[in-house]
Amino acid sequence: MNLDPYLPLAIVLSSALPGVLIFLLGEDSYRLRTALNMFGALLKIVLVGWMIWGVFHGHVYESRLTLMPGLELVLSADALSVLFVALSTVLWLVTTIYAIGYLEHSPNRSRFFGFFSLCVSATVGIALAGNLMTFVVFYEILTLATYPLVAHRGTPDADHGAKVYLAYTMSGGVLLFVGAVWLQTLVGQLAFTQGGLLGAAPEALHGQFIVIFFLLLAGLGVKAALVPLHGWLPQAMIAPAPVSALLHAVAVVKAGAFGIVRVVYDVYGVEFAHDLGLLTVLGVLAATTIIYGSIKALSQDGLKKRLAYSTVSQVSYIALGASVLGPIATIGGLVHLVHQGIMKITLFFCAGNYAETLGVHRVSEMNGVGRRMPWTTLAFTVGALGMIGIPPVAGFVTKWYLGLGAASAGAYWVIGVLLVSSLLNAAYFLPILYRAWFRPPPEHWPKEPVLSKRLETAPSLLWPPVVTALLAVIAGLLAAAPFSPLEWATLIAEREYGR
Amino acid sequence: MLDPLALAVALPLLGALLVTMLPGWSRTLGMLTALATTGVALWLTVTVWSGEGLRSDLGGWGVPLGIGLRADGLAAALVAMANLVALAISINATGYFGAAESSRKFWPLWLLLWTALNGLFLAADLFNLYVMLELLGLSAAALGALTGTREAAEANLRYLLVGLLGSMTYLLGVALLYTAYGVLDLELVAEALTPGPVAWSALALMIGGLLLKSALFPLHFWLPPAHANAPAPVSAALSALVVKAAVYLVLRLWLDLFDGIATLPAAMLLGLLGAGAVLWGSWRALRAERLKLLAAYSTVAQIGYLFLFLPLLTAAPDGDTRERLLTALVLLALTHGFAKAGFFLAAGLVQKSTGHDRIRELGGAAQSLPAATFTIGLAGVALIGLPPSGTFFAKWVLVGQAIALGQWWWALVAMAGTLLAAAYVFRVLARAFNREPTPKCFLTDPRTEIPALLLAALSALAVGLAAQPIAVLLGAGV
Amino acid sequence: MSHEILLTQLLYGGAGILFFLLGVWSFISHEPLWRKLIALNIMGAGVFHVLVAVAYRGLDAPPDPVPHALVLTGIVVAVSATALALAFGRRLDREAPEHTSDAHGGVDDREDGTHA
Amino acid sequence: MSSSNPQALLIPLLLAAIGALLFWAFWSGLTGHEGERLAALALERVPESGASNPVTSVLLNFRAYDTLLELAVLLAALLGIWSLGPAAAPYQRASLLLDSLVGWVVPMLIIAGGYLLWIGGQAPGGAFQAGALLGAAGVTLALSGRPNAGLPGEAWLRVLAALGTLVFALIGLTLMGVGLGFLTYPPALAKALILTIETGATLSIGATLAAAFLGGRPRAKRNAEP
Repeated sequence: MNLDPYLPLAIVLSSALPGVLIFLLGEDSYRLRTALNMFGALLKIVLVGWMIWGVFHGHVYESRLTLMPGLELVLSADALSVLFVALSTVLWLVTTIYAIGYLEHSPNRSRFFGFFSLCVSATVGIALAGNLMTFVVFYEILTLATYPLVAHRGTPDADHGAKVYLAYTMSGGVLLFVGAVWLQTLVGQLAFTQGGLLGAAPEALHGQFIVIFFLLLAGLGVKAALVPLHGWLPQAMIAPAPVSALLHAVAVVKAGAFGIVRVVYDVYGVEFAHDLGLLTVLGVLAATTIIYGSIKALSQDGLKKRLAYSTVSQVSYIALGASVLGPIATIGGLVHLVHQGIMKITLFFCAGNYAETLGVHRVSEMNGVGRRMPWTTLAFTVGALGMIGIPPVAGFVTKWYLGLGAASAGAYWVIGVLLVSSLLNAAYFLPILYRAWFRPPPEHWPKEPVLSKRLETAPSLLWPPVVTALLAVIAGLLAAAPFSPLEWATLIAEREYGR
Repeated sequence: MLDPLALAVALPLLGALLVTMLPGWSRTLGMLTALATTGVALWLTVTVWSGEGLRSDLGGWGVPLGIGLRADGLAAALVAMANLVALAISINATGYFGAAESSRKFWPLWLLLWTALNGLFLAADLFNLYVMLELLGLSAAALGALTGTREAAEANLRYLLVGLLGSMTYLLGVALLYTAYGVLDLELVAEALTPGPVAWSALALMIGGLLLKSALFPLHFWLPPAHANAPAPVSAALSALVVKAAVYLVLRLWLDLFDGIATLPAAMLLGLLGAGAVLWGSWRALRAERLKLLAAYSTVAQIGYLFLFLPLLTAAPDGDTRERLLTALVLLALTHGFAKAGFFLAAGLVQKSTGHDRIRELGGAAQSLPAATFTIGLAGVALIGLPPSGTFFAKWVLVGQAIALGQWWWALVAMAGTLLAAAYVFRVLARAFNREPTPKCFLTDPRTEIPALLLAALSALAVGLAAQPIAVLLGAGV
Repeated sequence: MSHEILLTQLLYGGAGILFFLLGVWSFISHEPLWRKLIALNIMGAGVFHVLVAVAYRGLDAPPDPVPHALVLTGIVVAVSATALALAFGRRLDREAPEHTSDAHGGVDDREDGTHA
Repeated sequence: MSSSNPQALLIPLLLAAIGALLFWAFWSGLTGHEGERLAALALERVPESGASNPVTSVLLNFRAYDTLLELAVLLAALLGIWSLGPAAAPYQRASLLLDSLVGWVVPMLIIAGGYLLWIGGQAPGGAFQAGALLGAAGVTLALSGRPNAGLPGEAWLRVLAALGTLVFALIGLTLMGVGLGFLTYPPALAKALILTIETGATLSIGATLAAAFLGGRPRAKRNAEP
């Protein structure tokens, strides 16, 4: 029996079904819940590994459900989706381990882990969506699954943050919906196609295509936190650290950026989008966001808020890569999808560790944390240096390719943006590192529960950031190795440009 | 030779008579009847789905002398939904009313209401429809007043009177049609009907009367108090099924009887009222202070969506487009039926455990009843129109066809309604997140919670993905 | 069709339509329950008039039994509805409105349209 | 009703316009129709129906389904009335003179009802007219101060109220069970079946109307009446 048509579906369900079961568990079933979580995460890794192997060898995996003629839900695997799937699967495993430790004594864990699993299922669904409608379906499910995570703490702040989040994402969702439906009435079912599928449409439709692009961009830009649609992101910081990690590195923000990449490359086609003048708009928006986010980050004292604005800025590198015509910039943007994820999740894990272990929430409280928590701070340092773009951490590779791509496309202003943003990155990260390593620690930390006898903090909190920091270094050092993110992004770019 | 059409009406009637005579056995007999009737309804649906439209001539006289029953895809789809919902409501009611005195009052009236629903969906005779409408209206008003409060009595009296006004108006239309065409069978009248004063008057009278019963804005004023003050299982039936039955009849008459008589401007008018219902109903739901009142206004809005389809259906060319629109319309109606019933049953649980349903003071209740909160959440997904609920795909078709047919303004209405619905649903759900102690288990009272949860899960997860079988069902039949 | 028959039908049926409209007018312009109820019964009588008029086929031919049967059925249905409505009215008369307990439920409910 | 209100004028005007339209429709319906409507067909098949009165044929045979459900409507009304609260306080016991008159009238009404039931097969009459007379007998008893209007206690009253519909439905279902179809009477048995159904219906209608007149839940205790 050929199981290939069921593989994409199985990958989505491998986290969704455990999620549903977890909801039904009693609050005290700690072991069963952990077992379900780990089972789902590991099973997903195995399935994704199988899929990567298959896609590399040219297998076609496609699950399809027809609703009405011309209305189909399609999950399929191409090189781009595999990139995103692999990222979210690996980081989900790490985050789950982290979250189990982080939430050990907090209430409502069944609800939390249930939605956590649904959130990843939705992300994987977004990655595997084979047409625009399927993408919208999972994109909206993601909104739904993340709302309870943001509201999880139940404080007035959490309530407010969740409402803001919802207001932004629901409005964006409606715009995306209208754009997608409109496009479908013009050109029929929108299966994602390498090289795009609008280029062949009659010229009379071009005007509508431009309007639709803005509708889609508005819908996707909300989640991708493009300025001026980024307002929800700093508010959503109120969520528990694993959620922030997930929102910023894997799920929400990345889903928006991934959507922009899909629309530019596989719906419009990058060359057609360029011809319509849409890439310039996207590039300007992305550049503005990069600079704006970095400047805002400078003045934040709350560590997570500073990281949030850093996310606003960093995610737009992906959109920036998509807005420059030419394969090299494309590679830079795509690879940043992965690199930013690994690095940013490291930073959020570390921020969570400081908060849980020492009660440190602000940059101004971080004096000397490096001596108290050397491993965590080392991981944080790797993440921060990567964000600035210092070799050999992965962030350097991104900026190198983006700069090279811009130069070869003649878009020299992009290089300027990269330079300014790197300087700003340094300006808001280096002081933190300085404080952490070189300032003397205070006599008493704000709080100091004993989480571990031998280690600096609980093991399930310590290992995840160390592992992801290591991954960030490996992704940078071994960028040229087969199956590295860079190689995979190159494969995608080759297919997009039809070489 | 068993006839599923007649059985679907006769079984619940028989059950109603038995529980009237043996009130001490009402729960047992009632549940047996509910199971048997649902079984027959599903058998009927599967039969139609497998390609045979059903028709039977009661009394063996045949039309035009006798009365016929028939089931095409549209009828079968609604019968299946209505009976599944009714079964869930029945199970919930065994827990909700318990063995108390109110249980004895509930069961016979409830089974009569069920009789009327099935009879109405399957009727093929215009006068018989009038009798069914009255049976539905009377039993619904009596059930709605079972809470015994003054508000409930007042609201349901108004509901009864408005319903009577609607059915009298409908009946005058039938009388005119009989005057001109001398038959009462729906198909025979439809064959004979030609444009002219009789057809137009009958259209206005019959559709107008039914609009009153389907609570289309601005004729919705009676609905919110009646639905909000009834006992929860009854509210569920009223909102999910009874109003839906009237809308079904509007659709049936519009598409089958007055096809070719109903003009685009008339359809536009109904669409406009539907748009008003979507916006006004959602707005009032957003402002409602009580959970059940919120749900009732949400019904007003959801009914409005169904009427947005009429101008599109009327403007659409026959064939593919029309079939897709009809599928989407039915998808929306079914999803709303399941969702709203689940919502009301869950609201009933909340009300029972806290003694009130004021949204602002819900706080702890929402968190200590995870199953009820989940039900409201899942039903909310369907009411907003988030995927993978049927509403989402229905709106996809609605918006798409609105753009394709050049009536893009309906798309704006649908999207505004979506945002308003998100606002009123999450206004409730936000109450579920607070610092109250963690509930120990998911279920607290399985007999009342599981039916509600299953209904909501069906609406949010299953109906939308089953669009294709539903399309097959609609394409089948007479 | 003879003129005598048509004329009788028009007169009798026309009166039915008149009754019906009088009922509608009374229903929408009078608030008290019992007036609305009488209005509904007059509307019903009007519709039944129309049906009886249609059934008439002249003095020398038996009338059409079908509309007669419909009218009989209709009368029983109308009686049932009237009885239930009267019982509702009695239920409301039995206790004066409570202003105390659940105030805002009531206010909120009534806001759009007790006027009907 | 203030007449200064513009609405007060507008509504009658509007209704008059609607009336004109309806009258036009009615006129064109009457004149535009060539055939016999259902009259000829119905009259032609009366002999097969088991009743020689055409209206009874329609009510209990051709359109028996309508009648079955109409009985259900009546039952729904009664159940609704019961669910709304207890019966009203009984009337004052009648004076001797009135009481003896009632003792006369009630048996007369019952006999007349029986006659109407029987004659319904051939001439105007039938279950509804007969039931109405029985109901009137109950009303008379109630007005003369019998708190239960001559009806049995709740348990038996419930049986009595549902009986007619039950007999009707069971006959329909049995006929379906033996392969004839729901409510399809075999011609040979039609007359007997119709009479059975009408007898049950008469009792139920009479009991229901009288119980409805009492206006509320029946008393728990059995209160036998002469």
